[in-house]
Amino acid sequence: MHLDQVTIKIHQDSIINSLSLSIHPGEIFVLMGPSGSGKTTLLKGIAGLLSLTSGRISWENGIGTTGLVFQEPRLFPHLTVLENIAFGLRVQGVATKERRLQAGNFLKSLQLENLGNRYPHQLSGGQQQRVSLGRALILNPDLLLLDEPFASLDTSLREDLISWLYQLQRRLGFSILWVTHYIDEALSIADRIGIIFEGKLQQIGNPSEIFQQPDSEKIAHFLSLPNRFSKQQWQNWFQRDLPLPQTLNRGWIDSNHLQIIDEESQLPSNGIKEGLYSIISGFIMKVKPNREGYTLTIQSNSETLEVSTIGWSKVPALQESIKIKIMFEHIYWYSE
Amino acid sequence: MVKKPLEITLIGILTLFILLPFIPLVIWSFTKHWPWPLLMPENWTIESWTYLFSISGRAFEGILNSFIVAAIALLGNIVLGIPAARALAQNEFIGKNIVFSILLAPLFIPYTISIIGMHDFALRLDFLNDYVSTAIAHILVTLPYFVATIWFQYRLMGKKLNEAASILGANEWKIFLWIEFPLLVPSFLLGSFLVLVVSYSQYLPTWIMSGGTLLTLPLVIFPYANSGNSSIVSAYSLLFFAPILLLLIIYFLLLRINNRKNTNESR
Amino acid sequence: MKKSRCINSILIMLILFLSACTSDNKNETKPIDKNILTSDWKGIKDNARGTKVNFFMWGGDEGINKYIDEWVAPRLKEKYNVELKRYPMDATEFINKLMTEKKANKTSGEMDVLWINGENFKIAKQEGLLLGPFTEKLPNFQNYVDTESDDIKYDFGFPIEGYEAPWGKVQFVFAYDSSKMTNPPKSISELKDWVKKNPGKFTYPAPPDFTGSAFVRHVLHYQTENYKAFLNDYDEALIDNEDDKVWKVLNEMKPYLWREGKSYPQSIAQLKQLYKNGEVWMTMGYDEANASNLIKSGEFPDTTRTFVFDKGTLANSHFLAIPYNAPNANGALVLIDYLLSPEAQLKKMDLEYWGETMSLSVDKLSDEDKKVMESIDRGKATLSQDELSNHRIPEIGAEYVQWLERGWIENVGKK
Amino acid sequence: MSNGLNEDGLKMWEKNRLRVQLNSYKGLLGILPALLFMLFFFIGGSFHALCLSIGSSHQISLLGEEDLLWAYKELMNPSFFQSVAVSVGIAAAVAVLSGIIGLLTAIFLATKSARWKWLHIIFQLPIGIPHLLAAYLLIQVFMQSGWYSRIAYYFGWIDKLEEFPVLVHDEWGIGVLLAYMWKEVPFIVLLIYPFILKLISDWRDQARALGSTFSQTVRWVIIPILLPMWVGGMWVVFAFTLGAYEIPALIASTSFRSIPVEAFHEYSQFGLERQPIAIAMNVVLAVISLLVGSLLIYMQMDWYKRGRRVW
Repeated sequence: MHLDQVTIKIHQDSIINSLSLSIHPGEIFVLMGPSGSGKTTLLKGIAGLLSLTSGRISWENGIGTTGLVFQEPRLFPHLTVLENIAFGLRVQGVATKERRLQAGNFLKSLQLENLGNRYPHQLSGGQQQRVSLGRALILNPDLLLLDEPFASLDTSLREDLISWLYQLQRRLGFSILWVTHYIDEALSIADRIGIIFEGKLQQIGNPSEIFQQPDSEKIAHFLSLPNRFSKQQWQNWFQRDLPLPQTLNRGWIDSNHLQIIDEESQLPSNGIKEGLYSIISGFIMKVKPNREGYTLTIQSNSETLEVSTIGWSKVPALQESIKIKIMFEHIYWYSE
Repeated sequence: MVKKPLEITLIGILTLFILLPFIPLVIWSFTKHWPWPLLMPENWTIESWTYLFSISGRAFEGILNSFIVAAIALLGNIVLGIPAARALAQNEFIGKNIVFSILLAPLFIPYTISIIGMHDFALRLDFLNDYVSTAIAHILVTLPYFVATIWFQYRLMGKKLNEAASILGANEWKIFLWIEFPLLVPSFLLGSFLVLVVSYSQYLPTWIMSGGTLLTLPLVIFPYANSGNSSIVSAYSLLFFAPILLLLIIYFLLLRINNRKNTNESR
Repeated sequence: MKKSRCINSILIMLILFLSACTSDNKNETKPIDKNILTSDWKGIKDNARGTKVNFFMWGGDEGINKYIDEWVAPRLKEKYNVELKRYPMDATEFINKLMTEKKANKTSGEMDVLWINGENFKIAKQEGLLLGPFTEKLPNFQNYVDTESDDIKYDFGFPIEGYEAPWGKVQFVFAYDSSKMTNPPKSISELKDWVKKNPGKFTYPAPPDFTGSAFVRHVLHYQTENYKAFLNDYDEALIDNEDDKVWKVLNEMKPYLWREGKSYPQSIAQLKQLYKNGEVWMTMGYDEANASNLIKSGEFPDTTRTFVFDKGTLANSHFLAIPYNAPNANGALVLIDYLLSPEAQLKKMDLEYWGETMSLSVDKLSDEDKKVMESIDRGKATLSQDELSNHRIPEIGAEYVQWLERGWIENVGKK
Repeated sequence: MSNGLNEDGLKMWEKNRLRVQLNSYKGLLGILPALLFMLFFFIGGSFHALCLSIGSSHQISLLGEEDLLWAYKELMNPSFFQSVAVSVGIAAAVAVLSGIIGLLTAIFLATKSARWKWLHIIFQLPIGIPHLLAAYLLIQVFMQSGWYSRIAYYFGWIDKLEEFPVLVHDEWGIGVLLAYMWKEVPFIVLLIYPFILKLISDWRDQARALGSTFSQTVRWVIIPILLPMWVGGMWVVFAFTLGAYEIPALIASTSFRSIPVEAFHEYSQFGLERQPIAIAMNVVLAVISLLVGSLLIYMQMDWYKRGRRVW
């Protein structure tokens, strides 16, 4: 599917500004952006719920079909699960018997075999969302549009559903345009990620590109990348000019790549060629446990850094002085 | 839906169906003689209107009385209806359906029967002021509309805001005044509009409760409705209609003001 | 907590209210002065001074309303210092109201004077809803009313015995548009012929409408040989023998009536409307001056004239009565007496307000009043007094009337 | 010390629990005034009327013995049953027709933008007009010598007023139907418009995303969800039409005998001793309305029992 210079205005306000985008068959494209950036509007525009003010949508095979799933399941309360799933078939004029059969079969792939005669309010949230997905998928859409579909579910259920949907998608081969604000969700499934601000696509790339080379500080900020500092600051720490192109004037480093150096231990000199590094000192402001160990907030002069440690055995103490080693090669550079 | 032009035509016919009967009404009120097939009468006169506002016509007395009764009825509806609607919307209890059906009964059962039975009450309530006893009968007729409208809004609102406010330490009154009432405004306006209008057009209950001595507008008008004097009846009908139009406009204005305030707040 | 207090107080009020309802509240109303019927006229007049009297009457005619509100009320205030308030209400309605009050033993009501006749009077008198014989108290009744004539002694065949005072007399007349027809029919059979020649141009209101019911009685009068028998006590066998003839004539006419007799106007108001719009060429009414009145106000075409049948048309009187629980019986007596004064009656006869025939006896009037009476213009469509009084037939008993009304619905209306 | 805190905490917890209980109890108390009011006046009034229709002191039957149900026995004749059929028929016709037209109108209005707001006001106009005046208004335009007939003459469609179709006082109750529609279509619109508005905003996108046209959305989603409200509204219209006499009394043809008109005649024209008959007729109407209502409620309960929940 190709969007070509699409603009959508609602009450004279431009929500989407001449946006162009292609989604390849079988691809999962994750769209991220702050609230109010026009994600939902774009989905509705693609689904045909909103008319395009200008621009056009084209498909590889002439006319494409879409399915749209919202954050809330929005199941028809007066219809059973089976009837909900068969709704789209009913619209297409499939005969009652035939569509009951199809919907019944489809229930199996949704793992809802026994719930066909239930009413929506008798289902759990995850089940409801699965029905909602099934309702869209039974129509074999070329492109499935998901508007934060699992946002209101708990983490484990969300992960289950994501992997279930991922497998389903790989099997059936439809493409997905997936709006989410969960970074982990995006990373786990996205073939490509797009970042949208104020109705404009800011950056498109595969997940690693997006994280390694955010196009701007705004994107970096949106992705909440840790330890973002200006080139100037880095140069202060390294106390030398860094060999970088002019355009890359900011850098970030993952908290896992910052290494805490114990007072006692000597710098490792085990023969492996060390790259450029810098050691800065500061003291611990805050300690936050995470899955791997602790995340520490370190104050160094006027800057704060985030550092992760591995292992739980040693509990860092607040106000403790500390030294951190920064490897130049682990810094990702981007432009403001 | 149907094809657009057809849709517009049907709505157009319906609109004319509702609107057009008012035109001859206006014409009739300004003429005494208007035989078929004249589209417009030959002679015009304002006699009917002068009669309306003469001592005999009692136009002002009727309007005034109607509004006093309607206002008391509205007050009664507020006092009785809002707590009832609130309780019905926010609580689950045994026999709730029965209670609800009793409150709505006058809507679903022709109330002529009850009004006949009220003849006797009317006498017992003689010590009450005519305005009050009439308003009681009007409350009976209007309460179901009011309760239903308010109830619906309470249902839409849910209990969450309430709980939030109560956790923040607001007492029941404050919850009602600060949280619920502002949200109730649209349905409160609709309910009040219905109460005023329905009360305003009641004949039988007014007649029975006041013994015919409280001359509200319908009591002034109805004797003429069977007199065959088209001109007078038309003039009275228009007079009757004017306050309703006014109320309707006020209702829409208030609604609009309320909406604007809300959208401003949310921005 | 405040809220619960509020609810509590509402509850307490309601309970008080309920208990008040169930307890007897007789002491709330003061019993009226029963001596009124024995006190003398001067005392009555003095007692009435400064009081307010409630006059309950049919309110569908602007002329009559104006007569009461604009002519009678100011003069009553000036002469007797009695305030008059008119309440528009149909007779059946206030009789029903009175009935309920009687059952509840309500000793002080709201109504002082009632405008009634016929069936309603009969019920009121039989059920004890009226104050008592009072007409002989009234100076104007004594001086100007022919107390011995049948239409003063009987109301639809029911003895009056002083329970109501005659306010006016009306006679049934037919009205027609002289620009559309010249020779109006003079009997039921002529009417039948005319109707056949001019299909769709005549109809009558469906009984139990008062006027329609009266029209049916004219058919009875025309068909029966012993009309006089109907003036006496009710005898079902009598009417059982005669009614078929009545239905026969009406059903013969039916196909040639307006709307082929499939439907009738529901009231005299609708018949007048049809006449005004020109759908029918004739109308009728229990008021000989009504046509003139409507010509004057511009509602009827100028060419409208009235006629009576050769064998006559029905005439009756209408009356004023005082309910048993009138809160101001003194005022009521004063008002009734004033309404029976030559001054008020002559004004009533004037087309300016009403135009209706007096209930007073012309012979008893002073010469001056007689002159005034002769000078009154009763309108071009009103027949002369002589022509009217020479073509009068009395009303039959109220039970027969009801019997005919119900019979018409069964035998003519539903067919 | 920690023990004391615990006790305090328990007390707090207990107090809070009590308060919650008290609150819900207090909430229920709010119904009482309205409920007592209705019980006392409406149910009380109806009951009183029922008593009047059963044991009337007026009636001493010809045999000299008190016959409690005489008024009802009097009603047991084919003519009355025919009238019942006519009344129920016209009430049902009015309810269903104004229900359908009102629904379509409400949908139309709900899908139109603010530019059509004035239509709303027009559709609310008849609500405040009493039925008696409404009947009068419609007679003035629809009768054969009425205004529409004059317009038809003016345009040369008819030459004589007899050529104008009989719409008032007609055999089939068309006039009655028209007059009721004039009153009740706006009522239905007023009643269901807010629901329709909400339902459309809730479901239109979802249904469209599944490919359904607007008409399919209305038929398969909006109407089924709206059904309880809509049917309820029609029931209100039915009950009202069943009991009201003004419009048939003015507009119906003489042979078109509906119960409220007959009851009104019995009540006001044929003498006091026949009033119990009038009341009995009204009781019959109330019972019919109640039966229809119970049927509807039963159907809805059944619906819920099968697991649907809409509101």
